[in-house]
Amino acid sequence: MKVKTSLIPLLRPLLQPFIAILIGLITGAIAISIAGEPVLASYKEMWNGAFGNFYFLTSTLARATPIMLIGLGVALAFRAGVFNLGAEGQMVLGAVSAALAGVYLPGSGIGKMILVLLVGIIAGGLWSLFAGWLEAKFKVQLLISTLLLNYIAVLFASYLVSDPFQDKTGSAALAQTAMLDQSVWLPKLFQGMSVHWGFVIAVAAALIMYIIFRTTSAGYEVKMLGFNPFFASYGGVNKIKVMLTSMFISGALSGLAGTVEVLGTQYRFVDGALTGPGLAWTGLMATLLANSHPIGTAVTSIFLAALETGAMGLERNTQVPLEVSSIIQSVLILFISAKITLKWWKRKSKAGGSNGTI
Amino acid sequence: MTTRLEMKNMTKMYGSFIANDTISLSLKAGEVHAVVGENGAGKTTLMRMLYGMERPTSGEIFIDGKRVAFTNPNDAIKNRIGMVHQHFMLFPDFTAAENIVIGHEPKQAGFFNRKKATELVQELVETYQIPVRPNAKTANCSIGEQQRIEILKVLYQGADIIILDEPSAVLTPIEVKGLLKTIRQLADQGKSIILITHKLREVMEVADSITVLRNGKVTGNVTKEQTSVDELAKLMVGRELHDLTERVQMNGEAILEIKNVTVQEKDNKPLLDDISLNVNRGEIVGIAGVSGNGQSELLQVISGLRSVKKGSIHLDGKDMTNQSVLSIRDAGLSHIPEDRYLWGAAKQATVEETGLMGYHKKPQYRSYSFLRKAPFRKLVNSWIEKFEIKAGSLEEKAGNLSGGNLQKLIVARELGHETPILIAAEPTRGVDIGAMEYIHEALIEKRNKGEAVLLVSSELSEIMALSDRILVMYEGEIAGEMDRQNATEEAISVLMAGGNQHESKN
Amino acid sequence: TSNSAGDQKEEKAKKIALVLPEKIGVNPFFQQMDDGAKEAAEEFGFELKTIESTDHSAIEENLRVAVAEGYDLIITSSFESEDALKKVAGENPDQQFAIIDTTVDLPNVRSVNFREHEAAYLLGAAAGLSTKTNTVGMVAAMDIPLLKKWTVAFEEGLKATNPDAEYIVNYVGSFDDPAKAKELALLQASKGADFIAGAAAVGDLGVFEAAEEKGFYTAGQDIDRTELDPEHIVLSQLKGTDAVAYETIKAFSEGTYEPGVVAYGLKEEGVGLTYVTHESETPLSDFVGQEVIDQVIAIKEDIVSGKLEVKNPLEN
Amino acid sequence: MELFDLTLLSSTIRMVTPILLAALGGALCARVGLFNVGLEGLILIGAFSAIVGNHVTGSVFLAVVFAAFMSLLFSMLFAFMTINLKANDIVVGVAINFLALGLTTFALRTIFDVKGAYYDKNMQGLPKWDIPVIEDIPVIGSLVSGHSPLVYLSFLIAILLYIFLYRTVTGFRVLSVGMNPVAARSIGLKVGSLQYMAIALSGILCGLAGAQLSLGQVTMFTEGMTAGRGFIALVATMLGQSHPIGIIGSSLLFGFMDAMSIRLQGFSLPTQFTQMLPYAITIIAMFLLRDRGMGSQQGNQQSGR
Ligand SMILES: Nc1ncnc2c1ncn2[C@@H]1O[C@H](COP(=O)(O)OP(=O)(O)OP(=O)(O)O)[C@@H](O)[C@H]1O
Ligand SMILES: Nc1ncnc2c1ncn2[C@@H]1O[C@H](COP(=O)(O)OP(=O)(O)OP(=O)(O)O)[C@@H](O)[C@H]1O
Ligand SMILES: [Mg+2]
Ligand SMILES: [Mg+2]
Repeated sequence: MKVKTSLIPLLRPLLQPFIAILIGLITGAIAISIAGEPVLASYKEMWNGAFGNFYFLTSTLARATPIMLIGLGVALAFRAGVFNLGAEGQMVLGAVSAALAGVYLPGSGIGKMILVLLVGIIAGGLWSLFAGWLEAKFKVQLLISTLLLNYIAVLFASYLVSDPFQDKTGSAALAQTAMLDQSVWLPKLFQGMSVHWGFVIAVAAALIMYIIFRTTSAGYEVKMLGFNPFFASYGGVNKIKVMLTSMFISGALSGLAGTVEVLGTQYRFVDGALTGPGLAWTGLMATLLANSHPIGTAVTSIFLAALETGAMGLERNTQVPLEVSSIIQSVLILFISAKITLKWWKRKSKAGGSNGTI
Repeated sequence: MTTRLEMKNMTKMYGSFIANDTISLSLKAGEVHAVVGENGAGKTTLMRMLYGMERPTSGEIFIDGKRVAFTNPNDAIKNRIGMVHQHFMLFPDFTAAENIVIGHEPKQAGFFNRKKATELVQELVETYQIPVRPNAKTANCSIGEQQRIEILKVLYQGADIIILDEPSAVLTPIEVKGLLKTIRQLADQGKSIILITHKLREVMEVADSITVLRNGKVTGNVTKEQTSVDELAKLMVGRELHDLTERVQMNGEAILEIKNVTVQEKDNKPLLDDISLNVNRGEIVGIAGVSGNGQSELLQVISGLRSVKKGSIHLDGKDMTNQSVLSIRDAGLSHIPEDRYLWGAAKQATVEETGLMGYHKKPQYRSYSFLRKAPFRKLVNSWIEKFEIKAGSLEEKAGNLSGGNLQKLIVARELGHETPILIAAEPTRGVDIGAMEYIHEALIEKRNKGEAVLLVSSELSEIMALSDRILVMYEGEIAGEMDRQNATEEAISVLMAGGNQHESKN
Repeated sequence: TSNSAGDQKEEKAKKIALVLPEKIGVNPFFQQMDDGAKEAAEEFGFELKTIESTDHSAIEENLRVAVAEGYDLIITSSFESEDALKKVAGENPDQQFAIIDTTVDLPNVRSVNFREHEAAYLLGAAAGLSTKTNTVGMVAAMDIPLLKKWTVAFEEGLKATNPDAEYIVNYVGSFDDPAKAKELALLQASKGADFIAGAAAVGDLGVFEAAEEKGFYTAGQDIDRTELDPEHIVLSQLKGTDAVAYETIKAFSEGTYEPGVVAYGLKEEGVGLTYVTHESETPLSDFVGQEVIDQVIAIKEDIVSGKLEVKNPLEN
Repeated sequence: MELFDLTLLSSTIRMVTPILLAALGGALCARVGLFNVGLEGLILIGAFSAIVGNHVTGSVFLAVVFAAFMSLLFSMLFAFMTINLKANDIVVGVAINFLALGLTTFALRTIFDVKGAYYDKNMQGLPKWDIPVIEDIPVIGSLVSGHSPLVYLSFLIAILLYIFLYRTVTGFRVLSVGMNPVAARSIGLKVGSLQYMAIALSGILCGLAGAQLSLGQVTMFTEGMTAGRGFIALVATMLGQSHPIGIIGSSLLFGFMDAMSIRLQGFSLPTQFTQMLPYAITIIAMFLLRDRGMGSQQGNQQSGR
């Protein structure tokens, strides 16, 4: 009994998305049957594409890695009460800085790998900090400035790799940096599988964030600032400092997301490779679906990644056209975002409560 | 008089918590019916059900003998019920007239006839003798005027039953007088009024009948003639009230010294104009004044939330001018803020988190930046016990606490800092008399320990009861100062209204 | 290994996978490749599976899965797949791969390249000879290295035949924005350009529309677009991705398939220009005229014979 | 190349129309407290439906109506999810963007049997209106005259929207919902209905934006042809502080800077830098506007008790 009552509040943030997935799947099934395809078989292919065997599982996790890191970054900013829509720019700047550091800085091996990671983290963090500074110093609304700074960062990165730092070897057709030296690559977790150490970093980041918010005074300050900035400053929280720190770390996590993509998957910065898949928006969705809960964000990131790898599997192995799988994806997301289940949950528990006392 | 409203066996449950337990109440035309009770007794909850904002778990409502069921405020409004909420429901960027007519706007072919609205409001102002400037932007109106806007709004909507939830809590004494007059007038014109308040003197002045709630149950239903302030208090609190503790003579040195402080925004009129004052150890200094005369700014300046342009602030001999909130708190200041929802708490934070503010960096409750929850929980639980704070659990959201209970939590938190000086701004706003007694006791106790309190209150009786010395603020200046012995309500009122000290002495 | 697998599946149809780096979507380039591959598969009795990649990181994924599912030949395409193919082909030395439109130097990969710059040079030359206002424009998709094969080579051709011509180039900033491409074309027209070439992927449609509205002349890409609006679309730079896909599968079927680099330029008729290297259904516009075509044909002959070398702008 | 000329301005006006229309839609959503990042998808639906409508009915007018209707339908999905199912508005917006891209691509294939783009040379786009007298005025004529009806309509709508919000009763109520939804509910306003109405209008506006894109600026549909205009509209909404006249200003500023950046391509600056111009200028504009319209945060901390 005791255990149960203490588990429920802990599980509640996770429970809601799970029940909602069910409703999403039912809706997705309708979409598939409208497309004239067998529902069960299609879902089976989707499942296989995402988790079907160890290989697919690891590719799902590899895909979830940047989403998770971005999601955590966005979640942190949310917690501090600011809306950081700049994950894309922060990620791209982190990635391009890391790639350039990896190619042009001297040294090799694990020391350099850490250095490169730091460069990526700092670049992303500083870009985000810049938006925070504009807000703190000049009251330039963060919501808009971060959105705008994305374009600037992406264009700037594109300039860097299509002109001064372009890889001139090979076909030289692509705007990209040179390939990184193998010694700075993030090792794969399993031979021949796509998931790399970045995933471990991301999961660790989620756990650390969870612990920070639950148990530290810094986490407490961020949380209170997000809840009510007046209350926080009244209580002696340095509003500007906490906001700027949160923005820095938020951007740093996005920068890290870009960096692990470079170090763990692509081994170089390729113009457009990070923006194309819409990682930033997916990360944002992961956060929002999980209500900015760090562990929840980790879970929803994997889920959203699975939807994507699942859709690839669907595309590879069935006649369901690519577009339909993206329709199914969005329908699923749409329904999972709905709060229907939470309402039901509440009503149920209320009814249960009154029965108990009558 | 005919019975206009009947509520029968109203029950409201939040989860397994019973906020209202089979409450019945009836209201006649032209009657003022007071509902009193401790914080968290369920007064607001009862009214929210009557106004369609909450659905009763069980119970029945009859209007003019007809059974009704409300699903939203619109249903209540249609049945001629109006409510003035404890926290106003106004649109800050709209004018008074716009706020009053919204929902039933005068229109011409779909266009909003603002001129007509102004006229209608002006008419209302005259009919009911409730002064409001129709074209003033609401954000720029005083609290009193905002409340009058709220009252005019329900009158405009044609309400016959008007619910007022703690209407006097935020008003100045003069405004309260005006309000009570208005209430009486409205009743005489045939309106029925439900008045929720903690101020029993007001109840005795204006109410015809009274319902007393405790722990969600009715503990008394009396007419004014049958009862007295003391009896009501006993019904509410369930015990007798005591007199305040004796105050021991103290002659402490200055702990807070404010010299020539000026605050000015751009080229506007200064908000604080060359203010100097001292607070000594073992002393309660009361600041009286109509709200909006610089009290808020003064407190913000002292606590570090606002910077000064000129002048200095010394705390315990250290220069604290324009220092951060944190360093001022560390130097020995705690602060009960005037607006509990804006400054004092975060609605989404839990009770525990709300209590933790200011403690989260203290070594007793933190080791290596990790919070030590166990000792802190013990502390919060001791507050809850001492001040009888009604909270489901430490995990309850602060926003779900009743107004008074949240206030008690904040007071307990700030007293708990045990600093040499405490700023207490409206410390008992919205707090029931039992709790008010506790809080007053605690402040005196603090004084008697040789610590200092700077009390700001719009409640003259509170100032008079607690202060050793009384300052009156008017338009950003200190208009006068007097000792406990020679202070009279009349003298203070004159200063508050902008008269000078000589006039008041006469 | 693939050999033993091949032996066992003697009677079964061999399987070929075409892993595209993008959705077929807006790019006729991939559509053609798919068509060519389908035609060849049908003709030579292969089972063909086309896999479109949803985004950059899906490419590697799809290649790996194709390897795991035991296709006999895996064809992929374009620079976007370069890295992914290097990894996957390196790890699977027994699997046969082909990549179209870029080079991957591995023993089990056949690289099939185009020299688009040769065709762009011809188009530029034709524009230089045809223009009456001495102002020629090009609307390109993005300012990225790859497109220099079009923009730079075009300019060289233009200057070669008409040194005084003014050359305006504008970038849409995206591959899928015909509305902006049209605005850019209108702008160039207002600057006096009477010939504006489209190199903006699907944005070319916007350029064509502008041409129809303002009455200037234009050219399309990859396939013969002149049929769309013979009056204004007077030329088309051609790229035979279908033929190349077809040839690759044909070679695989006939056993002449071998790894290494194959490049298709004007000489191999992998790229070209309407009227110059390929016939067109539409009659030649007077704006260009047979005389110009004849001159351009001469230039083409020089390139084919090696007398004239068109530099690949991507190689410095 | 000259930096400044008339075609620049007239092209600005044309290019800005879809952004302006969508930004006005975004403002309506913002006014009822919803942040609609789904503008991009709604425009795309409009652009596609306009082409389908034209193809099926052969009437440009009906095509525009059909576009508005289809975007309206999808905006109702947004409304239903956010208002009735209390879903997060940003998630729903992003999902709608995905959905719109998938659906239009799929429908392009099923209806027209083409991939990538649908282009029919014989399809009639929106007419260009030459305004009689103005047309002959030297500078202004070429600027103001000769645009599609939707261009004129968009500016007219902005003004009508201004009148709606600040002069009519319903508009007044819409404003109140965004300012303080708790208070609006407490006086019995139908908050849900007002939100539905605002979102519906925003859907119609996005539909018109799409129609202007696919029938006004060009006459074709290509996959993802909105190319980020919805997001620019979002920025214009915020920069214009959700005020119709402000949005005219912010959209024009953005359009003008965009047109400028094209001119700058002729100079030796790398294209990436010229392309940054509109965004950088917008940030600077925000910096200059910073003290205005920052609604007080205090409202959020009000209690319902
Ligand atoms: N939404 C809610 N969820 C859970 N508990 C609630 C909720 N709203 C009110 N309560 C609880 O119901 C009880 C009654 O609250 P109510 O606001 O009616 O008190 P009140 O008599 O108005 O007190 P006060 O005088 O302090 O305003 C309180 O204990 C409060 O914590
Ligand atoms: N799926 C739908 N499609 C179109 N209109 C709808 C849909 N669902 C609800 N509406 C309309 O939206 C309005 C709002 O519905 P809802 O019940 O959420 O709010 P309400 O009760 O009218 O107002 P309040 O939110 O103030 O309680 C209703 O007037 C209804 O007509
Ligand atoms: Mg109350
Ligand atoms: Mg409702």
